[in-house]
Amino acid sequence: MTEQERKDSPEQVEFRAYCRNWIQGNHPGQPSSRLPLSPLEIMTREQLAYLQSWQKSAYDAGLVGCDYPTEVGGGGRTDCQRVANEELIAAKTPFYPNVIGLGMAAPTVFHHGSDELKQRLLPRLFSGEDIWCQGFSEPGAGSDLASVQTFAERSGDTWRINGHKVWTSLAHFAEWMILLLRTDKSHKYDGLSYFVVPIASRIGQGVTVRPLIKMTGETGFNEVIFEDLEVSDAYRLDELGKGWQVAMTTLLHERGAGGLTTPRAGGLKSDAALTVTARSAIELAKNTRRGADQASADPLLRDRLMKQVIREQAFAENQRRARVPALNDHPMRLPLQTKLLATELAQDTSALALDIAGPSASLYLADDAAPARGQWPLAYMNSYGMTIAAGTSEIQRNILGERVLGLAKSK
Amino acid sequence: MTEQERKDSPEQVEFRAYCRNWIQGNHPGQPSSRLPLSPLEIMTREQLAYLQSWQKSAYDAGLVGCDYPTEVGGGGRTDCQRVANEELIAAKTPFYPNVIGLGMAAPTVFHHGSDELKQRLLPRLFSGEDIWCQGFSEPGAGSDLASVQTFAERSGDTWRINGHKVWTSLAHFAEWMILLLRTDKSHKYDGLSYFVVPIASRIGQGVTVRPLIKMTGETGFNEVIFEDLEVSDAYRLDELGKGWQVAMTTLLHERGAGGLTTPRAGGLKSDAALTVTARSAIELAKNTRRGADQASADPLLRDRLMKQVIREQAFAENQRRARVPALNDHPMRLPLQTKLLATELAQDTSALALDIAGPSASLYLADDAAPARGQWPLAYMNSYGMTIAAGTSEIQRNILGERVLGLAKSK
Amino acid sequence: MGQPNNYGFEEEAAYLKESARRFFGDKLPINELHGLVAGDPNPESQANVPWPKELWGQMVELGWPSLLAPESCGGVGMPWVAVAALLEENGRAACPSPLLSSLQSTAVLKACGDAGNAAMTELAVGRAATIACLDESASLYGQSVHLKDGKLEGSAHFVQDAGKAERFLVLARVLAGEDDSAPSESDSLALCWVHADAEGLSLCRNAIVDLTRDQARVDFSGVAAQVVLQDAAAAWQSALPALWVLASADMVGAAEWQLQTTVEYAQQRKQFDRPLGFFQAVKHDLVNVMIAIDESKSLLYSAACALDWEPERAVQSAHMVKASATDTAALASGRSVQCHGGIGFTWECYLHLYFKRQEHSQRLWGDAAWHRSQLAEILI
Amino acid sequence: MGQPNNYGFEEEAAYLKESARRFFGDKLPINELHGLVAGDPNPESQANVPWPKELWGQMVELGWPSLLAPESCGGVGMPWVAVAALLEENGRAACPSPLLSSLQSTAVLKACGDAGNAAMTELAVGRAATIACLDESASLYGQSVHLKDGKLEGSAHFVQDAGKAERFLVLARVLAGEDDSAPSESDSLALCWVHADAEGLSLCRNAIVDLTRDQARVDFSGVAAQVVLQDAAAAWQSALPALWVLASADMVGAAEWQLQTTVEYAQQRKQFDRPLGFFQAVKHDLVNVMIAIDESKSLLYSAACALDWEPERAVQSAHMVKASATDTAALASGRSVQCHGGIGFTWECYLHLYFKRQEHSQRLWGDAAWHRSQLAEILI
Repeated sequence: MTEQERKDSPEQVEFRAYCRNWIQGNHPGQPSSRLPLSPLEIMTREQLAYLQSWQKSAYDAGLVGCDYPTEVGGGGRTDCQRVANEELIAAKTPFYPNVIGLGMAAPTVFHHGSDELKQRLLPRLFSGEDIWCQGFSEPGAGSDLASVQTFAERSGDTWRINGHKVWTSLAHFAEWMILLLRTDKSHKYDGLSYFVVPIASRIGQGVTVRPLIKMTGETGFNEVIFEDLEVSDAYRLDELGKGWQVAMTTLLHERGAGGLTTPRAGGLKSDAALTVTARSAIELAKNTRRGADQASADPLLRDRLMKQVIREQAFAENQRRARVPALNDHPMRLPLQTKLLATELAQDTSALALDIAGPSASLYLADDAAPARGQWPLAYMNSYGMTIAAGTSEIQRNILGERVLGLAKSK
Repeated sequence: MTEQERKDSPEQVEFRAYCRNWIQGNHPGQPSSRLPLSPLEIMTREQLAYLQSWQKSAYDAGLVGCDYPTEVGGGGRTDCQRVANEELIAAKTPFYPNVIGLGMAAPTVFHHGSDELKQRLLPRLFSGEDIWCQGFSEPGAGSDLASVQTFAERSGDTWRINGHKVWTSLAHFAEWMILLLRTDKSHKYDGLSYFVVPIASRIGQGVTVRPLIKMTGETGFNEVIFEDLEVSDAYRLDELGKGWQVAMTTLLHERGAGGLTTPRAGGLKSDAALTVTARSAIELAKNTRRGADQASADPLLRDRLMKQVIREQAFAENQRRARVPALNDHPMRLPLQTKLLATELAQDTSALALDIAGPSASLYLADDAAPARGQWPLAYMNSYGMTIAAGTSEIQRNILGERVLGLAKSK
Repeated sequence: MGQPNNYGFEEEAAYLKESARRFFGDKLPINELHGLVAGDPNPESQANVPWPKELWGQMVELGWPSLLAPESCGGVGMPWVAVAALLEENGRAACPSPLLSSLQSTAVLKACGDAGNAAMTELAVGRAATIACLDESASLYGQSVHLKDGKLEGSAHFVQDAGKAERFLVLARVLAGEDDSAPSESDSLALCWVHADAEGLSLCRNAIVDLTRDQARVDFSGVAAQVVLQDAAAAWQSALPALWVLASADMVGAAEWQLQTTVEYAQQRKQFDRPLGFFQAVKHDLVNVMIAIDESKSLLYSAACALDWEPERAVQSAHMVKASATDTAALASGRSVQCHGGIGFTWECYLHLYFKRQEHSQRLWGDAAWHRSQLAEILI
Repeated sequence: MGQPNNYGFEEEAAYLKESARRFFGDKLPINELHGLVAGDPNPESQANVPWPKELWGQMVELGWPSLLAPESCGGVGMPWVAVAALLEENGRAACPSPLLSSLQSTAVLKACGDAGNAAMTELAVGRAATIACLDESASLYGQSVHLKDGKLEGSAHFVQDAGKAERFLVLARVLAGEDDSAPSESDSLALCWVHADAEGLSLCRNAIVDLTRDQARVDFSGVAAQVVLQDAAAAWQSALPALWVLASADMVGAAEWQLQTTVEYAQQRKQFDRPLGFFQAVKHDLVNVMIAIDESKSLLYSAACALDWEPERAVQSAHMVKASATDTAALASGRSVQCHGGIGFTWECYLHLYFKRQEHSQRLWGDAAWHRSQLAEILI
């Protein structure tokens, strides 16, 4: 019995057995082409189709959205998503493609959307049929989210939207976007509102999606330009002028449990892709020759590897301790560290792997001789996407210093 | 011939030979008691008397103040102080005690004082008969120097001074202080003026010197409290309201060539004291047993030792390169790094030494079994005095970012 | 056997932690501690170690030294996580007492099976004890004290709380043959129990930096020893993880004090018309300290829980926490002084007590690099 | 022989540095470089390495590849500090050309005495050359190509600028006996000069991350070799410091570009109504990068000067600068991207060219830890 299992409720015990059994019979197997490192790096329709079909089958089996009410397409269970995810991880299934939908859009729509919106949008979100993206950052508003300029002008029950969003992962595949915009130019925070808006169905009708290319050469995130996009007021979440509060719900889910970085509603990695862990780096070290020895015999590399092992273990234990109130003086102290720690850990582990690989670290995806098929340099470069997106590491440290330690705001 | 010598001017060649010869016949030998690590840690009158007598004999021989004009008690030479210092370092003589006088007060008085003041004060400053201290920091003005509150009120030709200075090294031995104070409360920068004021001769008559104890347990720096101290307007340097500009002269000498950290007008270490260098740390590692081996055989310690060796060499090469205009894009880029680099280097080297010493690092000055007579933990703690005093490392980085890189002021 | 999600940290452990925090807050406020131990700043003065003896008496009355001992030995049989929590509070208070050493001694005795019971009973009634095991190079395997014909000869180095201990738990090399000079692989190790006032035992007190500990070389000259365990190598080896975990708990608690004290200062102290904490150089430094503490603290309860529930994972968990807590202590010490600026460098500021205690702890029971190298032997 | 205070960096060196900076600024502005090498972002595409060949022609006309060669071989005989300065500018421009490889080849040939003159003369007239010396584990001592009966067999790995080179300077193991399988300590090393179009020579191009270099495995199958030096171990050993110094110069220059570009961005870009550089997290990061660059740059000229004036110090100076420049490159790359935020992570931002070039350079010719370990052998 694993650690998790010992504390299972009767419902969880039963559900765990069900999941395990279902996964055994329905593991999708290896895809025909390389899978990306994470859902945010999906590049081709072929990759997407494989992953969407996997999410749909898992949803149909009841493994996605387990804890949401049945009225919105959920499973109506209590604290069972965790169980499903644990079983999926253990079975090394691929991840779900709709990671922004599951991690950020679903809780936001659920907490702030009308009943009609929830019932209409959430089932296809859970099933992965509708991919979601997030429209927060703008060219002039990266870290300073409250300065977004995308503007919606009202005329009756219709809003006309103009603006420019960047860093919108998955937008080129998305049916829907969660969108933070401005409805009042005279108030910085209270002038913000929050909408869900259609993307794919309005391309050319007010919406342009222009793929940006990452420093790795991969596509996967985009600019989205709105020119007189018209949407109904029914697509608004919560009240007018409450956009900032709604955005906080989104970010709390993003930062807290790390929609982008840790599996939340079942965002799991494929066996085919490299996992950026100390364990993988140790394997690399064992398989890398350094003069007459293995690189894993080098005392300096061993020391650095153990530092990463220890940080990883501490990260896992942080999540565990966060749920023991007697061992927490401030309820947000550990949750607000999650995104920062996970992303910097991945950055340092992949940098270490490059040092282990030595000159072979120069070899990239298309080189047959590349260690781990060139995915280490890819992972290292992508780690900067992680430490920059969704609030840079610097902003995360500000938030921790201000909200947890009570230090004066650095602005 | 050493590197320095090759470029000597004819005057320098002759002076070097003179210095070498004089030092050979006049090296003061070992003192009877332990000397402090630096002039700022002088604790006893006995230590002071030994060092003052040494400075006096060197001054009488023409090795101090060499480049100042003869009218103010100097040697009237050109770029010869450097030569004298090089020879003193090579001969491992003790340092001079009047380090603040030589490094900061002398150039400030020289550039901003009246002829009468210069002729009266500088000779006894060079000879070490008058020890000098510096009154800049206050309890409410550490990093933010321009916010000093010590106030001088004028009545005719007399100023009445009230205020509270801290971090005034050597004040308990000082005859004179260079003092930044406020003569106008309505302008932050233009309300500052700069004086030289008597200390020892006015104890109990408007001046109180209260020794502060350092975290090491050593004395050596002080609070100085002024209560209605009256001084003549003749003690003012430069014009009224120009205190900030005068202070910049002081700080430029402090930061640039590092009055506190590097020998300037002949501030040299005694052979009896530990030198905080990578070389000393290597010696410690060779003399420390780690299981069956020497600590110097440990690959991790070797790596850390070499990092310090490289930083030390780079520090020395920075000083050399600073004098080659073709290899400098910005004239202050290297000089403004000196204080920051020297102090953080010393901090990291002594921290490394403690790790090398292992549990023996717990042993302090009075323990016979302590490695290097307990001076490594002393040096490590004192290094924080260095990274804090005279503009913290954080302030140094601000200055570099703003003055050299042209980034916006962080205030 | 797996671990419970909550580390087995149940109500009684939470109560112990909370009441320990209150106890130290009431009985040993920092100004009183400073007054007691920092009276003589002169760094050249000889070792002289005042400590709050009455407080130790009260701790004994509260049953703290006997928390680990089984009920059969007069103890309480609390889980390791509870004891870790107590020592975290002990570190937060920088309390000078033989509590850590006594609990570490208990940990070793527990590993001796029934053979340790008699000594443990003495500990449970409040006899302060400490472990004497290190040679001059701080090797953990007792090279410098030997046992022959029931007598101890030689010196143990870096013995903690030696001036406070009433009993010494001595790790000694058992000499089989005539030759008593060179230690060899085949020597066995014994654990012995010695009274502090035994004939032939003398202390050579160290003059140490830390003002909240005492440390000595303990010299044995034909000291009659009560042998707890004749063939003790396995027991000693199995007790080591507990020693590391308990030592780490003290560092984690002390680091939290360093953080909170510096945070308060950064909230109040103004520079350039702004609170210090406004400046990212200070803010981010303090956040990095917080992150380091939390990593160590999470590893601490994980390792303590392993001692309780999953002993086969205890060694690697204990290596992790001692490596992590050591780095955390170094970071917290450095940043607390630097962020305070000038005042932080003075004797009158309380920070130096913690700075020195942490420096002391960092290099005891293996430094960070050593623990990582041992961990690598297991994991690579 | 001591070193001159100014590194022997005289007017002609300053003039060369200045004119190189102007040359690259005029002829290879960053947008043109990006347009040339970053046309195909697809990371799965095969190696295909566009480079500005005409520019190389102009560099040859300016005499840059022949700077190091003595006048007797058609060269200029400039000091090492001047060549270091030129390569610093080459790195600042991230220029894709065989300049570094050709100058490194010259460095090795110079160490061969008169035996290297013929090849050096070819280099001096502008033949691009590169060194083929590494085995699969990047060992510096030629384990994987061997010479027997005047023919080369085997493969050299990680050969830089292999696609641009017209000549290969091959370090080969000389097989004495019949057995050609296992290398042994007693094998001698030879340096051979091979035409790129020699029969039996083929390139297996690597698909590399860096867009401003090319790299290949070079396979030799019975290639007739012109032996430059039959017993070349000592010459090879003595040439290594120069190779490290020249490689470091490129990194120092590239890091300065990364710094200046990021500083400009931090001056212009606003967040929270303030320029980015207002925030200490950015400001102090950039200052740390500047400090690192300056340390490396000072060590660079010191080491180059040692090559000119004090060869007995060249080995340790060269270890220092390669270790330092490697760490500087890593820091400058990471911070330049992070401080740029989102835009820094895009392909359209020029930063990635330098990020990748630096990553490439860091692990060539020994990484930082290796150089420190070698330095420790000398100094401890």
